Amino acid sequence: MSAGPTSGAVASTTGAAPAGAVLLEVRDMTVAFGGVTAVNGLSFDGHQGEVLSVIGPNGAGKTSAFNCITGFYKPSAGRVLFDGADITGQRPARIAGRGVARTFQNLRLFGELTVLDNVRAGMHVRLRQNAFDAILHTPRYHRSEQEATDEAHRWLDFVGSTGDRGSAVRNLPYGEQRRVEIARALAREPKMLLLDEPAAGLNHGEKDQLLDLLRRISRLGTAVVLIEHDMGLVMEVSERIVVLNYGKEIADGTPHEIRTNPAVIEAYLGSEDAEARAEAEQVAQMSDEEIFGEREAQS
Amino acid sequence: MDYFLQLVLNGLFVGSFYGLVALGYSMVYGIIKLLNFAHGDVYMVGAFGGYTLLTFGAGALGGGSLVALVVILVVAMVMTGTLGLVLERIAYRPLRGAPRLSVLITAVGASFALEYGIAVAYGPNPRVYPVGFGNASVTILGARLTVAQLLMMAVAVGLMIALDQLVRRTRTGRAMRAISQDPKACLLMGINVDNVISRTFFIGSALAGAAGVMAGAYYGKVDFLMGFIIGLKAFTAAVIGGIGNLRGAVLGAIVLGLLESFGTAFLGAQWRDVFAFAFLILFLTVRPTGLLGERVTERV
Amino acid sequence: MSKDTHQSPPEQGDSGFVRAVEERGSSVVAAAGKGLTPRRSPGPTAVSRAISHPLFAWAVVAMALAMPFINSSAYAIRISTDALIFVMLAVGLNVVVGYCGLLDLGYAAFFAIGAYTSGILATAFDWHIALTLPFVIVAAVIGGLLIGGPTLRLRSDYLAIVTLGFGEIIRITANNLDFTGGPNGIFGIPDFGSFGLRTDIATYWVTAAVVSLAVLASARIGRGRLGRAWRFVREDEDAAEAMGIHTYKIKFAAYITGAIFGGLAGVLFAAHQTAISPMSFNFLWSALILMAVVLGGMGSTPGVVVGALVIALLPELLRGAENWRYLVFGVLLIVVMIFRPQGIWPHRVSEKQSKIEKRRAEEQAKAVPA
Amino acid sequence: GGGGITDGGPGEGATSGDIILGMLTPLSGGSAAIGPYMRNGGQLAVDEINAAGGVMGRQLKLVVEDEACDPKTAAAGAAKLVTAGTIVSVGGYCSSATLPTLTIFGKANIPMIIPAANSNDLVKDKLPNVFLINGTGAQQAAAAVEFMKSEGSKAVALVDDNTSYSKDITTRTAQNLKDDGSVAVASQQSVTAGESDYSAAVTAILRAKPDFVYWTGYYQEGGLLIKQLRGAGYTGKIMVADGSVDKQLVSIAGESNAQGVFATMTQTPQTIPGGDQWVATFKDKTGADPGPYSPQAYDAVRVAAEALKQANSTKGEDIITALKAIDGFEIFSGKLKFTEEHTLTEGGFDILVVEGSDFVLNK
Amino acid sequence: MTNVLEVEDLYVNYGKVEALKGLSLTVGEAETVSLLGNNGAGKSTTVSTISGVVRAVSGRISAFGEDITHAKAWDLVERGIVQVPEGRRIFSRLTVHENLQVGGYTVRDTKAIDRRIAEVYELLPRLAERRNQQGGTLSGGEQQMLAIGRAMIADPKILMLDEPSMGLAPLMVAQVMDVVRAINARGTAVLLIEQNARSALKVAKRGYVLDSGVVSIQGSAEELSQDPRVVEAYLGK
Ligand SMILES: Nc1ncnc2c1ncn2[C@@H]1O[C@H](COP(=O)(O)OP(=O)(O)OP(=O)(O)O)[C@@H](O)[C@H]1O
Ligand SMILES: Nc1ncnc2c1ncn2[C@@H]1O[C@H](COP(=O)(O)OP(=O)(O)OP(=O)(O)O)[C@@H](O)[C@H]1O
Ligand SMILES: [Mg+2]
Ligand SMILES: [Mg+2]
Repeated sequence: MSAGPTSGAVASTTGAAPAGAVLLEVRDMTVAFGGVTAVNGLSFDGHQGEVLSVIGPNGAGKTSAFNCITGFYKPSAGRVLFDGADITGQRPARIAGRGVARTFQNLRLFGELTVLDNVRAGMHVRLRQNAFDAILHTPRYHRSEQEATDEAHRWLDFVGSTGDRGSAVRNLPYGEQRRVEIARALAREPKMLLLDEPAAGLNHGEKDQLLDLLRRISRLGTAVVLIEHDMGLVMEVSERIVVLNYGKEIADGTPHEIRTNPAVIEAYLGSEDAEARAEAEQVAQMSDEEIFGEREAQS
Repeated sequence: MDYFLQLVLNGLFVGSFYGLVALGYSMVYGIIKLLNFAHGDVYMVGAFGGYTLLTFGAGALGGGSLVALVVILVVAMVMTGTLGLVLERIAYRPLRGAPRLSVLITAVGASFALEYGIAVAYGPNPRVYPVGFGNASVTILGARLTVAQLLMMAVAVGLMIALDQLVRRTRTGRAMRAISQDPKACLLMGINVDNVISRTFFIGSALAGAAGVMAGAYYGKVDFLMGFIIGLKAFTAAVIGGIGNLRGAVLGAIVLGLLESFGTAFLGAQWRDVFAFAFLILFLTVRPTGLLGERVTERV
Repeated sequence: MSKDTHQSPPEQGDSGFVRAVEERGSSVVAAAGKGLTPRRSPGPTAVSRAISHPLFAWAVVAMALAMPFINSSAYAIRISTDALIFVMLAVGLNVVVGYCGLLDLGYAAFFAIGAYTSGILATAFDWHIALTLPFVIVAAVIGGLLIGGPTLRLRSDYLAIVTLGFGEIIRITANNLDFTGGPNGIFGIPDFGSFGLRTDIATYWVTAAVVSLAVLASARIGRGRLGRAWRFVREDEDAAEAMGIHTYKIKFAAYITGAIFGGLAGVLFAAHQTAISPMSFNFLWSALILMAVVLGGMGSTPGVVVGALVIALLPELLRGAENWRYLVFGVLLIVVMIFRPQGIWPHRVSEKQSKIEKRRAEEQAKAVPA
Repeated sequence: GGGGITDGGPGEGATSGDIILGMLTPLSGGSAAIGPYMRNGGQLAVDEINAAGGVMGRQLKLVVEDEACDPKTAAAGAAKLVTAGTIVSVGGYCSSATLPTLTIFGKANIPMIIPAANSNDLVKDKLPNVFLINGTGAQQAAAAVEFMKSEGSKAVALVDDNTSYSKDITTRTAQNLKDDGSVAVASQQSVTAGESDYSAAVTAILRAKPDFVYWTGYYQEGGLLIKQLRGAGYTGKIMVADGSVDKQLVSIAGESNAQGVFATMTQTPQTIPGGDQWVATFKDKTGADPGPYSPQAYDAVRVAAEALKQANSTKGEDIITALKAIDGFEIFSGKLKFTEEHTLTEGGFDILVVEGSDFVLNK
Repeated sequence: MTNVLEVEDLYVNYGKVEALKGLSLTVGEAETVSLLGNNGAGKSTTVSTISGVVRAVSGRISAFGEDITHAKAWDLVERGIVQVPEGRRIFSRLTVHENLQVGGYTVRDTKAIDRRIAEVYELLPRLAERRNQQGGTLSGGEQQMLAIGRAMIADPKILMLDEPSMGLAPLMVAQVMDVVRAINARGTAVLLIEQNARSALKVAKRGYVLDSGVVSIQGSAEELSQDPRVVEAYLGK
């Protein structure tokens, strides 16, 4: 049952696999905190093997939506279905057990534990081993421990983590930690992976690597839902984009549709003052180049 | 006499007395999350300080008059406050950044050191305060309460209000709360973290000292282990009230006092603490952050 | 760095312990106003390598068993037995506090449950004390369920007070009830038998054997799947949940495991003391056990063993000092902690690079054909 | 003591050199105050006996170990005394701390003459080596009930501090009163030692409207209880048990409050005629006042010496036989003769009363 | 023009890790300087060392002509050197408003504090909406805004921002950069750490590129945005 990515999976430039059947259904989900309504009657679908991006202004409700889907918040209204089953309001562990894995907007690694242990966390539910095996050091114990270690290494290789895997994860540079967190989530072998701003704090080069990683993940057949503010990345990697504002969906479509959608420019990419528009165009334009692969330095 | 009312009054008095100690405990606890097991012993040292001053210094202040008592109260507060500073400096500060529980060890260590330091200095026999409050008492609807008790309740409530204002309104108070959440960020706000923490210890310990002197004068007997139980009660009260919340601390203390009073009445004194703790456990299971501890939806 | 990106306030999601850990993580950054360049983490010296070698553990066990041949005086045997029982308590609590990060201030309760259950069964129905073991385990587990059930959801500080309360309730109840012998407790409890030896030495060997096994067991659970889960929960409950780990069940497992260890230690205690009374299970005991764990180094089995030996033997060695005894004890505690803030023998976060490389190699080898 | 890991028993005792008497007594912890009192009492006796030529031509030596009123510490202390080669144990203060030491001394067949601890549980198992020379709870309870009746009290409130010593007396008193029937038990309370505020208990007591309150704990709490009882307006009679018989009780309660407080107490030099002579020597030899259990400790040593003399041997069995045989040996509580279960035939309890700043015999 | 901040030959270690290996930089009066570099290059370490939170092994830091290498962190704020830390470090149990008030801890004049808070609400209206919400419950972006606003209350002479655009929506990035300009326009010198080199170099007058603990490239914003290495690494091929 050797899990983990088939080693040697490398980036290819051809587009990701075509979207499959519906995997995640969010139906008019609402989350309110006292006065604030973070998510307001939100509905959208996520398909098998699809890369779906959720974008929107700060405070639009993206993370809250994630927290509802993964069970960290209880939606005050609406339903969430995953793989046909209603998972509304179930505790995070159960939802994760069904094959939903996530990363957090603010890294939530087990700082004091080794990189390997962090990744092993993802495999916890799959390991066939109990306390008595551990106490008596049964063959079963040794086997599962070994599998765990091997698999952890494979996932770390997969995300291209190079740091020392035997020491506390908190001593790694930020970018490395981001990778480890993704490896941990992948080790869960999820049907769907939710990533909350994985590119935050990465520089250009690292974003390219992330892009490649995302493609390889979706090639594994894992559906990816991505929250990101980096338009370059979003436009390039996603097959579909959902745009939120004030907890409501204001647009849903292909990158190209979204990029040219006035409502989105208005609310997100920006259009108030010249400065912002320039900025927005920068972004839009930059994404174009990257998508159509034009190679041309610009200042 | 009105039995029920008497029980309430007993509870209120004992509670507000616990409150005096719990206040200081809660302050320190609130700011550095330290289970300060030495707090009760600072209270004990305060009581002995007062005793020493009264026996040897009282002459200068015109005998064991109540005036003398007040003067001595202040002196004792300064003494214990300073003791708090010293404790923080040698036993707690060096462990900033160490696992939180490490400080628990030094706290217990300090507690032992203080208790048996006094035991060595004064001998294990209890000492008797040369002055005390009289038995003068008022009768409220058939239940009696001595003037001294009224006095101490007033002091407890007064102090609670004062400190609460300090923590909520003032700049220092905000700093205290900020430190309890992220000392490092506080440095970047220009807050002299050490200094604020020291001040907190001073106030907290001074309060304990005051309570100690009052206990000595009111109950008449002081001994080197008198701080242990009251320390636990203060901790309990602080937690019921909601950690780091001063109003909560006093409220919690009063609840505890009432619980004990009624527990004794209904189940007999030997079941008192069982009653109190059992209630506490049930209470916390339905109100997991204490009486006034704010609940915040987690943010992930 | 993660040290900086830990947003959700410790007071909310995470146990206070996580805060501790978080603070430690960045203890390199000055909290005291004056920055400090971080002291380098102690690299593996010859000594530390020697003592971290598995054989070392067995050497210690062997020494423990050989003790009576070194000094067989009644006194030496007696305090060594006491110390070993204390070690058992410490490793038990280490599961709860060290591995799982649950602050338990009432651990003596389980100690008491174990001691009383076996004490009563052995005296009232004069059973052989060994026969009481299964009942002790059941009793301990029930105790754990009763108190853990409703309260393990609480945050560490509230959990602390609840466990403290539980400890007091057990003690006072034992003190007030008749079938527990009231304040005098249970006396005339039989020992394990003398096997033709001096009884105290026989008791010592039984204790030593049981405790060694207990230490081994706790160390191994800590390294296995369950042990890892405990650490995950300790470090970050949300993240653990997100990985499909039912944190509540995991905490429960830790608490119950601790309870069982405590209960068994209670049996040893009862057999050794022959008389047990409530005052042997007061809050101070719970505090001392906790101190053994922290002093030794939370989550580190060898550390906790050392810590327990120190806490158990130091006051005994200072016995002559009368009231100075605890004065000195207290001061020593402070001094030790100041010089070893992480504990005498802290848990080292690292997997042997050599091992890793080896596995990597094998891994690569396997990978190629695939 | 005890070489070798197989049985064959330590405690045979050396046949030359000092004869070691071991004393367990609280020197640290909450009851630490008592330790010095007992040690001084024992030492005084040892010195006197040695001055008079010792026993069997050998000198006595008193070895004191801390008991801290904690079972574990006590047990360790006992083991240490065994290892030190103790011949007779003359200590034991807290009953629950003394219980675990019984088997330890027993296995080393060392006779125990227990001066202070007096719970009947100590002799319940009829261990051959255990002797109590302090009046038992039963005897004290009997004396107390006797007096309550003679005072013509109708409703009695019993208050203990939840320790074995104290609870033992209250439960037995309550039992005797029930059996007797002429006096009602109005209320029975247990307070927690070490606290300061007993208002809850006081309120409960007053509610029961007793005309007689019997406190069976120690003086620290006793003083406070009396003070708070009087403070709350209780005017009836108050009596305390021997654990509270100490000047300090009066000063804690306050002289005015303590006047007329009775006490059940085994006869001690402070009370028996001519005793002041002993007190004087005690003062000038030890440089300290005798306190609770000084006389009993003094007696324990003398009884031990007597038994050794009669046995003319340091073997445990011989000493035990000698102890059983003792008849009419003068100790403060009267002529010594052990009952079947090795307790005093005559508890020798008197009633004392507070006059001025101290207890005196109640006429 | 005079330099308000001078860093000379700075060395910093974390245990074994050598984070800074002889870094030098200067910030002129009322100048905006940006600091670029890969993850782990040492940018955060640099600002943390300047603001006295991390201690240098060797080297010299001076501000306004005085040596501040060994000054206490809190004291530096008094002197007007303020840092917006990486990862925001909001006081999660304090309300937005209280967070801002704490930001003005060193300001004795409460009037001034209220005035500046008002300004911040002006500049970042979302904070005004959330003024009574607990900091910890803000969205990532909102927290970032709060962190910046909080620093402004102290009215810094030198403001150091560690990746202020992290987690901000494009529109917000533009706004924040405007805020930075505004602050700078008031005569505050700014040291700006950015991953988003494009916008950073728009705001900044000069820039440094850090590479594993040392300055590898430096120059005016124009020069840098032309420099092929910079373009390659930070602006996108
Ligand atoms: N626990 C909470 N209590 C109160 N308000 C909350 C809570 N959690 C989120 N909010 C509010 O709900 C809104 C949505 O927050 P959320 O984190 O989902 O935004 P977001 O889309 O992730 O923004 P960003 O891109 O900045 O991360 C925010 O305005 C936030 O203030
Ligand atoms: N607390 C720490 N313990 C150990 N090493 C650390 C610590 N903090 C930083 N480092 C190391 O110091 C080096 C510089 O870190 P720094 O955070 O300054 O880089 P940075 O340029 O800010 O990177 P980023 O863009 O990710 O913020 C990195 O190699 C990092 O691993
Ligand atoms: Mg978000
Ligand atoms: Mg950085």
